[in-house]
Amino acid sequence: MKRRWAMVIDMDLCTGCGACVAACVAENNTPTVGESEAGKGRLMQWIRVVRYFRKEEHDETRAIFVATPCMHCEKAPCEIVCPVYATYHDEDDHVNAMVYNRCIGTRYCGNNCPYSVRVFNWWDYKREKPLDEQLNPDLTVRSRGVMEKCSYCIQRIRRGKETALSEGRPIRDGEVLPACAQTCPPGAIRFGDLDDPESAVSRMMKDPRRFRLMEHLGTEPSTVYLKKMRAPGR
Amino acid sequence: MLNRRGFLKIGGATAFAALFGGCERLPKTLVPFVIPPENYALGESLWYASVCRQCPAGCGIVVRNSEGRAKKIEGNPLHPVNRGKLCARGQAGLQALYHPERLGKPLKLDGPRGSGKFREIPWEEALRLLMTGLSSVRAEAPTALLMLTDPMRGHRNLVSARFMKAFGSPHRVAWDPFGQDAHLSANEAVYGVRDLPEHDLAGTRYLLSFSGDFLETGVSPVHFGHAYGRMRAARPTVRGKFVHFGPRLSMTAASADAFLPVAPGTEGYAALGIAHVMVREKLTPAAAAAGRLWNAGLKEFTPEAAGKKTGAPAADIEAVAREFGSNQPGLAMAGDAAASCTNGVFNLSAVGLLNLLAGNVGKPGGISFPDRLAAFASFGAEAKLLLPAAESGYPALRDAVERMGKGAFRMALLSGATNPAFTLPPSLKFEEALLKVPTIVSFASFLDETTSLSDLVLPTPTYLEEWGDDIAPAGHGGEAITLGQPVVAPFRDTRSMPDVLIAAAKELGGPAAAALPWGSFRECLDKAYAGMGIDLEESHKNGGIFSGKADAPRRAPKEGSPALPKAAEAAFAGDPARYPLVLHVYPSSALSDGRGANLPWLQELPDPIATAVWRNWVEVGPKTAAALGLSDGDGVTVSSPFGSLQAFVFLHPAIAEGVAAMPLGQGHSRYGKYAADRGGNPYALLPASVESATKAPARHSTRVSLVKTRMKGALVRTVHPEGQWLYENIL
Amino acid sequence: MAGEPRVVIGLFNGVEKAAQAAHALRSLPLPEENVTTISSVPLPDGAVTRDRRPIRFPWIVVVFWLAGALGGLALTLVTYQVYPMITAGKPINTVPPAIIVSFEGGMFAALIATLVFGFRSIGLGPFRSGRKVFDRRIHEGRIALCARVDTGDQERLAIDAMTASGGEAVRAEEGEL
Amino acid sequence: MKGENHLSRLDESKLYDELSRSNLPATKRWYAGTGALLLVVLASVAAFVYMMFTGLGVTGLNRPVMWGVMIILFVFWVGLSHSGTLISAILRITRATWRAPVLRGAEAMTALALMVGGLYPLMHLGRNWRFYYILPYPSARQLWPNFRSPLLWDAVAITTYLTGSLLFLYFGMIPDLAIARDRAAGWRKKLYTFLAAGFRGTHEEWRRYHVASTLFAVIIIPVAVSVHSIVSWDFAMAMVPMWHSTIFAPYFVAGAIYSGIAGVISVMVILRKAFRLEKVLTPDHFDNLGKLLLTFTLVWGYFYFSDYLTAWYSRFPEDWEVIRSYSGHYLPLFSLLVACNFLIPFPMLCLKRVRQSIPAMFAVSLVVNVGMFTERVLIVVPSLARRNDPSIWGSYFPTWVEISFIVGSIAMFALIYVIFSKLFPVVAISDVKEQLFHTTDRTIGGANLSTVVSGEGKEEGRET
Repeated sequence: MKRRWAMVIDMDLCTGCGACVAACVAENNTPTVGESEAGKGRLMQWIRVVRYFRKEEHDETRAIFVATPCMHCEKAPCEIVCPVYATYHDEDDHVNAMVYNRCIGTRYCGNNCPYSVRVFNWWDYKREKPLDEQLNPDLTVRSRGVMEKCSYCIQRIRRGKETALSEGRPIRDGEVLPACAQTCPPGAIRFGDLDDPESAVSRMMKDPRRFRLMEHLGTEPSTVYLKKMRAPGR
Repeated sequence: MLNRRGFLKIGGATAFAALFGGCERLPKTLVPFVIPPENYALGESLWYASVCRQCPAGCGIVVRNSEGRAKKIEGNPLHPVNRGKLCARGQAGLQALYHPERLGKPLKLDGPRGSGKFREIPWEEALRLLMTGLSSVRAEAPTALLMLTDPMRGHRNLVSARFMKAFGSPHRVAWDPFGQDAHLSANEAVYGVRDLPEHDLAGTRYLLSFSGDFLETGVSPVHFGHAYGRMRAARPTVRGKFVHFGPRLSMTAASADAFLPVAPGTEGYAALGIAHVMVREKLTPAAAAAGRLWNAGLKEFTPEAAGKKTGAPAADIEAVAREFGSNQPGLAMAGDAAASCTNGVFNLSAVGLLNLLAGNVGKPGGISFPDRLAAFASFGAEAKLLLPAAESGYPALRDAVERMGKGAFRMALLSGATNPAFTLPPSLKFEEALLKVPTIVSFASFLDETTSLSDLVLPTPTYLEEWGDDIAPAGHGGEAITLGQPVVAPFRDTRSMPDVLIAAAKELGGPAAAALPWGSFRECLDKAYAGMGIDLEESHKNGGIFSGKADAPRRAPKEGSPALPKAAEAAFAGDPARYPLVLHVYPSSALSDGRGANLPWLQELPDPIATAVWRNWVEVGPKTAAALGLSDGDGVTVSSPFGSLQAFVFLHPAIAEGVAAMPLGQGHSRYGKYAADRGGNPYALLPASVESATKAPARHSTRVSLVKTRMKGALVRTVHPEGQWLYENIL
Repeated sequence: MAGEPRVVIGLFNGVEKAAQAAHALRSLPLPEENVTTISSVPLPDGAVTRDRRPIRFPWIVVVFWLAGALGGLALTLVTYQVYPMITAGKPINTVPPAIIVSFEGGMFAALIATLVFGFRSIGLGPFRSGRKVFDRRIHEGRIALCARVDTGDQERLAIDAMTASGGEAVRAEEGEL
Repeated sequence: MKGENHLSRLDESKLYDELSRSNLPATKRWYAGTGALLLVVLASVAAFVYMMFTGLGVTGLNRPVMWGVMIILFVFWVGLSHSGTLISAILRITRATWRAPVLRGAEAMTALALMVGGLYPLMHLGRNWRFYYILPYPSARQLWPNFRSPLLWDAVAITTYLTGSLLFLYFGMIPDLAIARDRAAGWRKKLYTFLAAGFRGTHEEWRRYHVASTLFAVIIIPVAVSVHSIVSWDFAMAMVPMWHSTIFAPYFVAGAIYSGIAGVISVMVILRKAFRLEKVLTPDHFDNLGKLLLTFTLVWGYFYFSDYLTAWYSRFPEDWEVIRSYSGHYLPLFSLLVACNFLIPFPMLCLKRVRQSIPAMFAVSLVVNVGMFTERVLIVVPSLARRNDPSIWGSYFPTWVEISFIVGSIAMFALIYVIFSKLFPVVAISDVKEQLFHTTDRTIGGANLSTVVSGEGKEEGRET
């Protein structure tokens, strides 16, 4: 049963609170790296909420929050360059899957991703006891030398598939949500199956405000954004 | 010629080749390990509903427990406050549960008083020490017992209150650095109700916020975050407009359609400027009341006067006022920065006046005051204890500090995350006063600045391991009681504070034993809710008792007679010559008042605006920085008349000129490895001055000076300072 | 003298003397392919002797180059049919990378073939058969002229011709050219 | 004696002794030098093992800039190895009269630089103990390499090129090995006998040997060009700004030859000094090499300018940001590049006085190689540091581990070159002899010149 998972991020609702970042770190066993490593640009969070400044009329500076998870592109630049097929396009979920134990760490996919959403395990990040009690059993803890990225919480998608399968029904819209979409207070992050025409995601795809990051590069990302609006008048 | 050995060798080789080549089934497809094959079943896990105590908002949570370990916290979909959503601090609760520095055994002081050196002792010895202290104080002078905690509610508060009353000591102080005293007294002056209102953000069409960072901290960030989402997108044809007045472009202001920078403490004048235009343009439904107000002095607060006072352009104030007047139902809210000035009540009353003039009190999309007491009639006189106490408790705390100074107390019971030794201004000399109390007992899960001053520390479970109930301060419009339950078996050998108090009361005997007649705190809860005629098991499964229907918005008594609040100027300590900039301190979105500083996930969460991690910073506007010769990332010494610290400059392009802003939360000295040396503590810069009417702490009441100094290291920011302006590159 | 082939070898000091000796040997008559020179410097063809045998191993190298190219093509295109990978319908066996890999494969095979068949045609290493005649003094700048003789009198005639043309250390040895 | 070739004037054995002075038994000084180099190499190997066990965090690499010194070293050393083959192959095919003494040194540099360069793609892997996942062998792990990835083209190309250059080096050495075999004793004799594979120098052998070595030269040139275009395609295939351009293949090949010639000049100067080859490696050779270097300064400058011009002119936002960083954050590196690659070498190489003086040529060649190293740094680092998403811009500075790799790579190259020159003659003796054999004196009017015979003998030679 084929599905095409897609994520819609409504930048008009996104307040930049970072709840998605914390939820993703909790769900996907992401290590925390400390100040010196963060200073070297080695944060390990899979989704980053980027705050851009922009000068607008009345020379007022506005902040724009761009939550950037993995785009799960249809024509993913990272898939073709990996020499060992550690990252490839999954057939029945149409997500860009990452096979950790095949990765040998050439980091070419990290370089080739225009969105720079791939992070690399520079060290064997040890979690001080008993913080490791919290590790999620549904997915691996990556060793050093392996690339990792947002996987649309593939373990939650699998769990959703299994429950739907055992109850003999298709997956309901909104039943399978990655950790960020589930916890986003204003509901800016929506997730769903593009093949299902009634799903919220398909509807939002038709919204005129729809745009994709770096669409000119032709990667056809599955993570789509809705433009931030500006009320008329002052 | 082939000899026997050669034959055997060749025979063996061919056999092996056959084995290897022939019979291995050709792999049909390569299945990656990320998506394990179908027959690989995922482990089953249980979900327990409980209440989040990472901040006083009281959201409902469900926690995934797999093999007896808590794995993930998510919002409880049934809970009216957060409707299945949760903020970053809520998610980080797991790190508090499994924190390496959690206290496992009771600690007894093992060095000079206040040194923070302890040694572990068994529970029996600890309780014996507690009991000898309590019984001796009870015998000689019961009033010499002080209980200093953070604001408690629900039956936890009831047990503590009964214990203290039965013990015979009136001194029970609840300290909350972000108390809502100014809100309460302003609401009383404007609406006639001394309570926190319900803001129907989702239903409003025009939202005016005066320094109210309700999306990041404030009363209930997740509730307002969710409501903000519904205000923008829930209604097909309506998209609520949001205008923010405030000293700096905060995370909340960034989501506004228009941000108008105003000098700190002048929000009231902006509000009156708007009121002036609304009355002049006859955009207020109650014309008569508006006329009376006009003559009572509103006519002087022209937009131009307000513009000069606040720094916001007069034309903008006029335009916003006209839009606010014509887009009803509108809603005006004020936040912590407006409330914690010396003229806090004036600012909030002026903002409240806008709601009255717009006639949105008791209407959907406006403001209303639910009768919270009605739901707890069955608890009789003590129902008040269950409700969230919004006061900051600052006057009572100052009084208690004076008494401690004079040695009036013989024993102090400390508890809670608000950590007064860290969050109080230094001029109060809280530490010296506390150390004059002969025996200090702390109930805590971590050693922080206040707990390390004590003589005996009794480890308490985190909120994920104890029973409890909670009433959220805002967001449920009616009676919604959240029930907390342990989601994992207690992780350390700990006892919750109510259990200890109940055991102590039983041992003290007499009226104390009578006041707390239960075997344990859980029994107290079960008895309290047994009478409510509900299936407690089912409620625990749902995470609370939710009536499901928020009662209709209620009108306020003083609606008819809007009175002009007495204008007052915000006073700032320090002469402007030596201290040119006004200090604006705000709770950081990840660490709030400082309680989250020992959680690595929160320390590494980039701040929404400054995108800095693991350190605090001082924000200055471009013109001010140029005037002081500072550039982005320089090290400066921030000094106020009361203290000084070092921090890195973050060049904030959208901040009122002449303002230096700093996030609170960093600067801990004794709060564990993750919170140590993360920058200076801004609380140490603050004066002990108070809000004129309510005597609440006035944080925005000092001036600072910035002097460039050489500092080691740099501020780690996740967004490149040059690249942050090139948003177009990713389109 | 049946059995071991015999070779007459003589050392000459200059190319001219060697050329005269070779001419003398040819007029004995000794067939051209029986006469050759051993020198530390490659002499132009026809200066002393002429090598008539055609050199064919470059064509074998071309054949191997083709085989290598096809091998590379197979490595990239054919293996995916035998060893299927799931890539959600994305094309795995794209042509340009296959061309690159087959070019490299072809070149690899050509290089190896050049060495192997170069050795074979020169008769070096594993392809060396029988005892080859040799004289260490060619490294002092002398040129050794060798002639394979079948009968005893041919041998005598060759020795006389060589000594006549100024050869030194002229002698007959057993071995091959 | 008119018409007498130059070879006959010399005593060939004395010529052999003079040219194979490097094969003399190792002196104490030689052991000391090699020991020192070995120590430096071991230090960098230790740094590598430390990096392997603790993780790549010890290097300066970070999120936007995921490739750093190791990839730069890879491109640098593979670039350095290019000139060897290309110079010796082209000179061999075009029969340049001055080629003989330079050939062996250049070919040796190719094979050895490639060995050093070939290490780095394996060292920069995050999990280098799993490098064999790249090899296409059927395994229970159900792995198969993805041949669309340029890294695999790298692997294939470098194996081909390494075998090719080793065979080319070995095949070129066979006549010398034959001479060495007949003069050496002890273990060297056994070694050379085995390696010379029975080469004697009969007329047939020489003709077939000549055909085979020409064939090698013909094959190795496209392989060399393909290897460095594939190395450039590692970058050109990526969607990184300023990488994704069509000119990268020829530009890298030109850069490789440029850096290679400079390398050859430096090595030749050192060999001339170390083994006192003044008579063989005359200033004229350096003059010719200098002219070659001059041409490739211009070729490289041309390619660099056209790459820069197209990106600058089109103002494509992503590329423009990288160019802006050249004049901003990376200005010192950029000015070093322009100075070392063009402003210094071009004017100096135009002067015959410079080209003739050995120390000046040595200085110019070192400057060029420093410039080319900076050029590789400026290709890899700014494009990654100023990526498409401006928020993630970063910067990169190598740590001590990576500095030890740089020093280690130079020491490793020097070490294996020293060992090579101890085992085998570093001057192609038979080529020099052939060269001398073909040159005779000739007087044209009053001028006394030396001429070189060219071409094959005609059919109708006069019958003496």
